[in-house]
Amino acid sequence: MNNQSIDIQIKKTYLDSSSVEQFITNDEAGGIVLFIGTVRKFTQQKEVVRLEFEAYEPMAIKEMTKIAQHILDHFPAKKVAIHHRVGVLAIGGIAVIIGVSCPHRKDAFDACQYAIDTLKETVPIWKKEIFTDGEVWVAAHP
Amino acid sequence: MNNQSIDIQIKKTYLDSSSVEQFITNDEAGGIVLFIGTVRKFTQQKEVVRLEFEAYEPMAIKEMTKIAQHILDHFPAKKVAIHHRVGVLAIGGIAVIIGVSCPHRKDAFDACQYAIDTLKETVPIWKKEIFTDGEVWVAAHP
Amino acid sequence: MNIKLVAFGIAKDILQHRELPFTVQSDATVGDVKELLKTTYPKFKKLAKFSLAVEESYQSDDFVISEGQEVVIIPPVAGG
Amino acid sequence: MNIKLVAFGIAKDILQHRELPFTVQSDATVGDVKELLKTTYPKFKKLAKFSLAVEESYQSDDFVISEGQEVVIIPPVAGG
Repeated sequence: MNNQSIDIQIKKTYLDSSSVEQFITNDEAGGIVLFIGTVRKFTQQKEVVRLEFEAYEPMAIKEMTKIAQHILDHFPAKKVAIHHRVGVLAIGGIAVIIGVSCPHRKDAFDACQYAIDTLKETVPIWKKEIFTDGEVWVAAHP
Repeated sequence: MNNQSIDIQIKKTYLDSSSVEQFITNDEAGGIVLFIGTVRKFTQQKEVVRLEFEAYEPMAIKEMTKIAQHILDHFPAKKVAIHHRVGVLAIGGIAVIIGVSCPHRKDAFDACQYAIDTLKETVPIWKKEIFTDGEVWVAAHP
Repeated sequence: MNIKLVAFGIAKDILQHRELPFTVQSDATVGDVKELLKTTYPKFKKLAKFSLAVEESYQSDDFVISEGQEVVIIPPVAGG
Repeated sequence: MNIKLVAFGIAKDILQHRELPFTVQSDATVGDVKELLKTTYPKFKKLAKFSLAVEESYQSDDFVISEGQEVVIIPPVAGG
């Protein structure tokens, strides 16, 4: 989904923070905050070999667009970009990039944190962690 | 100043967020937060033509290093980079890039915000705003 | 009536299919289908939670499903 | 004794020099120099605040300055 102020993407290939930065840069925004979520080597002491992300794409795009629209409506934000990766990721791979530009920095921090917190609650994307000795769908069980 | 975990730079040429991102990316860090401060077109309704940044460089490097070291000591951070531009900047130009990587995202947001808030209070760098009808050293007067 | 289940993440592992025809009572609600899923596939009871989506939106338990509709099972999400 | 003032930002505009020799009493403290600067250049009184740095660090008002030392005037900073 794309309009002048929102850039939402689900990609099967590498995410690129410079394209996010380029989209959200704006003459009226002095503060840009980017969140980049990467695959960590360890989860609760267990060594991760790789991750697999699966998305219910049309609904994920819709929910990510809702988050971006909420930010434009409730924060003094100029532009919002949310890019999410799907498929197999190795350690260090980028799973998500969120960028928000605002006239002032505090708003950009708050809005970007709102976006990633909400994404993790509402966007239909699932993550399977593959360890050396098994695999698990993250957060599936209490 | 450079060690394995801290990258501090004052540059007379363009700042580049990809070099910051590359430095702070780390297998043990799942959350990276970048703050990018750019030159806004308007300050309090007045149109900015350009900015000039001046630094007392050796002390600025020292104070930025203190900020980075404080983050490594007080947050569960893996790496910190702070790059600051000096010289003449046009609208949209990047004045500062701060990047922090942490195992978890909340810490990365908090540490990055601490860094930019503290930089604006302690680091001996000065900013002159040049308007169409005059110029002013930012924050000099009450 | 028949509906079409679509399953992602661990729900796909439980159903062992991405898509599956499923028979429910006429005028079944989202709540009814969730109960029937738990009875038919007890592993759904062990999830932290799960939701159903119709027409690409989360639907509450009282949403009435139509004949032939696509009902997507959304186990706990974990993006980012 | 003589010290060397170094001035940045608006302090350089006030002194009209980046560096300037300055005569102060022996054993002058940072506090003494700040007062003398305000007397000699009244524009310093109008600043939101200003600090002095010696050896690349902020120094408090009771810091004693040595003959020939470089004293850097730090008007309100505005990086970022």
